[in-house]
Amino acid sequence: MSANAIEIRDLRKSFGPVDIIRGVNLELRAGERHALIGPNGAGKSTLFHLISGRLRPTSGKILLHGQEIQGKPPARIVHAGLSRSFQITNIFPEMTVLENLRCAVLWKLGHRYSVLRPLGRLRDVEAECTRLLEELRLTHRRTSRADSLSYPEQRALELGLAVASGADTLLLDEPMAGMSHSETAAALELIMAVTEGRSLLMVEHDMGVIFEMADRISVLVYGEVIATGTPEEIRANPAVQEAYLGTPNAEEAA
Amino acid sequence: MGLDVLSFSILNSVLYGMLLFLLASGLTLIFSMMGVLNFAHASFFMVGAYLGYELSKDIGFFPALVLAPLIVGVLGALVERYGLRRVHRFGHLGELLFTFGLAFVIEEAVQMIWGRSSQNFGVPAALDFTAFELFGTGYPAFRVFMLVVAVAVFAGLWLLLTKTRVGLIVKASLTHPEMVSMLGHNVPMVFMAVFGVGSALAGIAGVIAGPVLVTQPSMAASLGPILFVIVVVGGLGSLSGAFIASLIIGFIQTFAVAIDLSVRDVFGWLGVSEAPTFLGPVFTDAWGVSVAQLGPVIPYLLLVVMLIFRPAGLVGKRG
Amino acid sequence: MLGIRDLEAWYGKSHILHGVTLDVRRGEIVSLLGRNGAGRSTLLKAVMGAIRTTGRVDFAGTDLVGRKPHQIAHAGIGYVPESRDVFPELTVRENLILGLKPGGEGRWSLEEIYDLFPVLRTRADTRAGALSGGEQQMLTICRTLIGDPELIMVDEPTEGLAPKMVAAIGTLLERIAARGVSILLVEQKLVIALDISHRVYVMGHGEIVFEGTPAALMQSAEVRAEWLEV
Amino acid sequence: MTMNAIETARSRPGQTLLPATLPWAAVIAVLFILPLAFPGTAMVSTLNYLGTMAIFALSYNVLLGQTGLLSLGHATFFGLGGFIATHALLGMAEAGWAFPLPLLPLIGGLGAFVLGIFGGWLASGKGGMPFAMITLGLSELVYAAAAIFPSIYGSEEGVSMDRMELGSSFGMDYGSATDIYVIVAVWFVICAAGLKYFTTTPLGLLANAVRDNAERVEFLGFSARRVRMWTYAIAAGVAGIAGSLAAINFEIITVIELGAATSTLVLLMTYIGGTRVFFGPVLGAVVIGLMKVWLSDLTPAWMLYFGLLFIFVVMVAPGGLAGILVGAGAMIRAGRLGPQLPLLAAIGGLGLLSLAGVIMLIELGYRAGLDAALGSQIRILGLPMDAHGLNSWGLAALLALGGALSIRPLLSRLETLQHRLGLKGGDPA
Amino acid sequence: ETFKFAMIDPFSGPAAMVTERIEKVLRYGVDEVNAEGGLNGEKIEILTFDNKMSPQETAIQAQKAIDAGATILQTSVSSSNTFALVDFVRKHNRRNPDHKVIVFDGASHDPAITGEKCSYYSFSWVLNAHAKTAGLAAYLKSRPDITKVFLLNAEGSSGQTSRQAFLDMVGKARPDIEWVGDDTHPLQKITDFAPYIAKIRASGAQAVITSDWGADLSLVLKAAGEGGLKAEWFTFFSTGPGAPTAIAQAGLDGLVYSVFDGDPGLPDAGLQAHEVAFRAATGISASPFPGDSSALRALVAAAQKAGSLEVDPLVAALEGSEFRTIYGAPATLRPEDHQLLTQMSVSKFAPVTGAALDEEGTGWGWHNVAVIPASEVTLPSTCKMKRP
Ligand SMILES: Nc1ncnc2c1ncn2[C@@H]1O[C@H](COP(=O)(O)OP(=O)(O)OP(=O)(O)O)[C@@H](O)[C@H]1O
Ligand SMILES: Nc1ncnc2c1ncn2[C@@H]1O[C@H](COP(=O)(O)OP(=O)(O)OP(=O)(O)O)[C@@H](O)[C@H]1O
Ligand SMILES: [Mg+2]
Ligand SMILES: [Mg+2]
Repeated sequence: MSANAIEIRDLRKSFGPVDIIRGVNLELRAGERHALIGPNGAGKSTLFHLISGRLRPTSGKILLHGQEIQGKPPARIVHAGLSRSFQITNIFPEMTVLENLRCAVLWKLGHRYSVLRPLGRLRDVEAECTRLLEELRLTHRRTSRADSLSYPEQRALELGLAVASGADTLLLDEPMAGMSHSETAAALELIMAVTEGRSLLMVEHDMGVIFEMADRISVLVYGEVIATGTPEEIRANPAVQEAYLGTPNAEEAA
Repeated sequence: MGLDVLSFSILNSVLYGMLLFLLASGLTLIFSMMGVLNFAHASFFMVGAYLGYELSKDIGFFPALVLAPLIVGVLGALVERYGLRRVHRFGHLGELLFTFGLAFVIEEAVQMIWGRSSQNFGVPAALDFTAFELFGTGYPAFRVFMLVVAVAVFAGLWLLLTKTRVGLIVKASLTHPEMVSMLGHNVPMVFMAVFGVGSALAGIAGVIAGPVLVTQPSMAASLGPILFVIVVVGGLGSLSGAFIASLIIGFIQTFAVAIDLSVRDVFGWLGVSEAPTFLGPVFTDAWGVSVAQLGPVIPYLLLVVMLIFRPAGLVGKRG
Repeated sequence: MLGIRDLEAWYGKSHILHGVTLDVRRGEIVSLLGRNGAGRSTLLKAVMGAIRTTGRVDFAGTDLVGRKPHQIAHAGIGYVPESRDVFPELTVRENLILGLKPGGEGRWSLEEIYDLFPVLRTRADTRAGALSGGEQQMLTICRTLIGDPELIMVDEPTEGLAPKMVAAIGTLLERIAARGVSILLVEQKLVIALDISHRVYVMGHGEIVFEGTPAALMQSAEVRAEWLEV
Repeated sequence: MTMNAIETARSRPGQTLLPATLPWAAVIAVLFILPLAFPGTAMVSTLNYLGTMAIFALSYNVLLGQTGLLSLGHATFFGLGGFIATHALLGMAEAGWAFPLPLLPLIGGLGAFVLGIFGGWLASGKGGMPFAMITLGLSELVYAAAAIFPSIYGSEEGVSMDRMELGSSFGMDYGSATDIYVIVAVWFVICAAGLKYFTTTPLGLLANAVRDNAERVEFLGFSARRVRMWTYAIAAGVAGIAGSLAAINFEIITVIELGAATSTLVLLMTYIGGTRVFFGPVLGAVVIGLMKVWLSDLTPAWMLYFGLLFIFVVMVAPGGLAGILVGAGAMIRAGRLGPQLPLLAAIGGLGLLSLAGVIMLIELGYRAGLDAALGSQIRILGLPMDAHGLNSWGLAALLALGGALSIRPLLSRLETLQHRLGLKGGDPA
Repeated sequence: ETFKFAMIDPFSGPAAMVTERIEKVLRYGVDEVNAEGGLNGEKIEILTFDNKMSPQETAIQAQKAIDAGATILQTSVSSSNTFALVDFVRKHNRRNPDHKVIVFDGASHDPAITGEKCSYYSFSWVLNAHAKTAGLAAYLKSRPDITKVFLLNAEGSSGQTSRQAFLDMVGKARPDIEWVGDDTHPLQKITDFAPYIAKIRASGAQAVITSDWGADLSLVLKAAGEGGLKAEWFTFFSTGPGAPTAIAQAGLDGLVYSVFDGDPGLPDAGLQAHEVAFRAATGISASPFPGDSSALRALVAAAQKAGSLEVDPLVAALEGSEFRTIYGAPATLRPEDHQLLTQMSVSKFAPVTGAALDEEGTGWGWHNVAVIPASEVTLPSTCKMKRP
């Protein structure tokens, strides 16, 4: 097993004539929390789509624990140990919170498409779901329909679906989007807790959050990674300031 | 196949294709814009034919060709206003099922009013002549008229869709009706108008087809499914796709008849002259199947193959 | 320009706004601040006629309460919602065209819009649903602008934007106001709002709890502590 | 918070709140009582018909309700199951094998299941409209194949059999409709229990997940296509059982049973019954089935009533009949029905008057138009009327319109009341 | 107490058009019988059951009819329903020997009903496709001018049985005929027959023989007129509803022949009187549906002869009964297979003048060109009947 959870080599993606991802090289080390920042439209979400199999790359390689996964369907990539959350909430709205989570844990517990036993009898599923509900602080909402949850609760569930699949590598796309300050703080705490011991790649615009959680940061601009480094290095990088932060103290404005 | 059969078949293909297009145009309009798979479309077509028949007795064919579609259009608009609009919020399934029920009701209502027998709806005298001669046989002017109307409808719709914003408004309203109205568009009005125009197109097709086909209560049911094939194969919501698909289906159905070929012939060329007996009568059954018999099936085969390999359809750009 | 008097509004059976009174004058940028759930977005929707409302909304001499959203839009009010309500199946250009009023282009031409956000020009024929989050935000603003409203109500326009872009939006709003368009801004990012606003309102639990200049708000620490999260 | 309230405000008839075993006990009790309560061979064979249709509708709801798939060709498997069972019976009878008749649906069901895997594999690449259209196309193809292979499908007249040819078993010779009733009832309980069980399994849950958000399922490690394919096959298998039972009951199976009309019928039954309550489709099958078999005796306009009922349900009760029942049940339990009763009774009464008016209009219309030859005098709902009389038409129109118009203010009062009682969400705008 | 006669036919859907007419003919006949005292003094009561054109539904409705006390179950529209009913009653009578019932086949003409599927309790009251083809073959012997013939038939057993019969029997009677075409088309699915007409014209056919009926027949004739095809049409069902309108509209003056048990063009005073009275009462022609009247006439005679209305004596009396059809022709019911035997008529459709009978208000009517005696259309029985 390689020391890198994800390794991206010269990845490219174009939509028709437009090149969106233009030779990205990126390493996510095993066990690190890595933030991906960049201006709007830089291609952060697109990069996530490429890694997670929602889109096929035009060229280049993506290695997950040394195994090539580029161009594979999403389900295969999940099996290989990577899972993700979405920028726009993407849960099962008409099902209860518990059912949402049950779906998410089925694969890793080996039950898959089974019809052999009813879910109620699958002890391992129940135990795992109970643990997750606890962790996500959603126990009191376990029988509520997902679309009746408040926005932060839905985001927590979104995160829960990504975490529940048991993957050791997680991609989170703006998990705090649309939250207030206090909600953001709570969400950050939650993310820190549930990603303990896993490799994490996360997109976020909130600099406060990023500098608090990230071990390393990569900056994506116009489809290229222009810098990777510790938060301090990135903050000090003039190219990053120019392309992303604007004025050096703009982050305080955020 | 002789040159005469070939040229007649081509003519017939085009004309039949155009008839199908006349019918499919309204369906495409409604389907592409409102996302409503209107199972009652063929019923509006039938109402058009009956009204055309009834009105042309009193006011003549050409006034009826204008008036009948108008009435059908108003009927369609009313259906949208008092029926579909309420169902809209339950999603597309609700709308589809609503039109399902509507088709039942219209078919019964037509029988209640006009009875179950076919109506004596003939070609109007003004168009009852031979347009031109081909290999010694005349070609009826009414069919040529049909072609002209179909092309005019195509052009008109095309203008409507490309030169106005109606299409955009409706498409956007499918997912974000409130946002569209907050941009200043009267969404309910537009929906009603679109459904009305779509129905009116079915009405035109009815008045035109009434004299050619037989005006009877089963005329809706016999044309309904093939229209869906056209709309899907053409590419959901694409007018030019529907136009091409109509022609293709016209050609398939005409040439399937013109080509005299059966399974037996094909195997005959391969030197197999008798049906193999080891699978019992199944082979003997298949032995006699001719291309003409397969004609009506080919569109469905096309439909399935298309959906499996190219779900966006012939001209559909957005999968 | 816009005068809201004693506005009450409901979502179904829940009563959200309890008598809001607020004014926006011509060419003025007015910010509406408050915590999450205070009811700011609800106020904008109430003005647009999207929910059940009582009270008065005077705009250019007429009362808008009870009118349909499209009539309100025609009266000259533009609205940029907080969720990115682009029309995902239409292209960027088609989205913009839908913003046009029947009279055609007004203060803002298509070209000018593209100049404001050049990325929209390069993506003109892309499905709006495929745009990045930030680009969708820009598109939503532009779609409203091109309809040439007299008053534009913007709900959290900087949400999900990169820091550099946030500053750009502030500048844009000032440019819009400079053309005589009034702006009612709902914003979470206090610095931007205070920076560009002429006046601010603070809302709490469906009522206006503070009204004044940005400077006055900066001075009133209690208001900020009680009604804003900073 | 999204602005497109229209998309999200879908019907939400809640899960049934009854204790889980109660409906089952009720079902089994009813199955016992029915044949005793309704003697007469025609009634029993109607019950047999309703039972098979109920199984068929339950199987359809695996697709429509549980997986969110609109199939326009489900009858294909109903019919194919019937043909497989029929040919199996004919073959075994000829070979002189002893095979207990009640187990015959096993063969039809298994055959349909295998065909369902194949069909599902073809059809389930996508959900939504493409799925609906593929199923339409596939079923038309199978239907058309019938004309090409008369030795399998037996032309228009179908294939008939004599169910007694397999001999007696379980102490029955299967000559009488009552024997068949026993078979149908047992299979009904088996299928219902099996499908109910299915909803509790991992695959059943995944089916729900695919209905809600097929894309997300892929990112949890599952293939939405496989989920669709297996549910499709299961639905096909149960439909095959229902088709076999129909073949046994009628001793004849024809291509009509696998045509579009039958597919439509099961769709109507399922939807009218209600897709979100497990036994909803059964209710739909019984109501529609009875209408189909018995209403045609009472009025020539039964198809029209059929269409109107359907439109009515789609417009006012998208949760179906079961949705209404469940809603009413919840209200009663919450003690909220009491205050509404007077209004509801008034609305119901006026509704009945209006309905009577509509029925009169329709019947008069048929007499004046289509059935004019039967004379203009007609008894409608016990009243003597005249299809050419102004009075009759006036009365009918008065009832229909008057009823409908006077209901409207009551409906809005009901709505206000429900608001007050806190029963209604959603804003009236 | 009445004698219950159940009519099990499609009363809804497209085929209801035919049922509707058959019902009128039947009710008219029953009223006549009842006016003259009914069956041995007992009135006949008609019960109607809608089988929705489905064989399965036919079985349900048959059961309902039996529960309602019907003695005779009649079905007319479509041979598939008739087969289903014959089968159902065969099993029913075996399983319920105390409650036997009789099946009347009022109009379907598949030879199998009195051939391989024949049953002691079933009776066919019209000439079947083989007999009609024999009539056609006999007529064509008098038309040596026709040598190039095109066959056009629908898929399915009814069309294909006829097609085979044309090839065999007409081929044998007229070995000089050249089959210039032999097309099978889908049943009730074609909306535009123009391609077929083009093909027929290209084949140089002088005549087309078709067993098509209903909408198919109307559409194909309309297309022929529109395409200016001058070939002659030999049909079984052009007296049926809709076809006369289509022929007149298509302007196929004298080109369409009806080869059938009879038609209003026959020069028989009784027939003319019956038609006039019937049309005055119901607005339609009685001639396309002779089965009901024949069945009733035979029934009245059989009831008298048997002196009972019980099933077994009635069946015994119906066997071999002799009566006159509405066309005024003598007819018998052959005991071996319960098949009606009578003469046939060939007529062509053309404008009529004066007081003559026109069809469907077109101003056109039937002109008889030949009467084929029963002897020429009587084929040997192939039935192996199980008698109780
Ligand atoms: N299907 C597509 N066709 C054309 N262009 C596309 C498509 N999908 C994405 N793009 C373009 O690719 C660019 C990158 O988009 P992406 O969503 O990855 O940005 P992002 O970095 O996530 O931005 P944000 O921070 O605003 O979410 C955008 O300019 C977008 O318009
Ligand atoms: N569709 C709805 N139905 C019912 N209640 C709603 C709905 N939308 C919002 N609310 C409630 O109305 C209140 C005010 O919401 P509003 O969206 O106006 O707040 P806001 O001040 O804009 O806050 P935010 O920062 O979250 O956008 C909140 O309590 C919210 O829960
Ligand atoms: Mg993004
Ligand atoms: Mg808000």
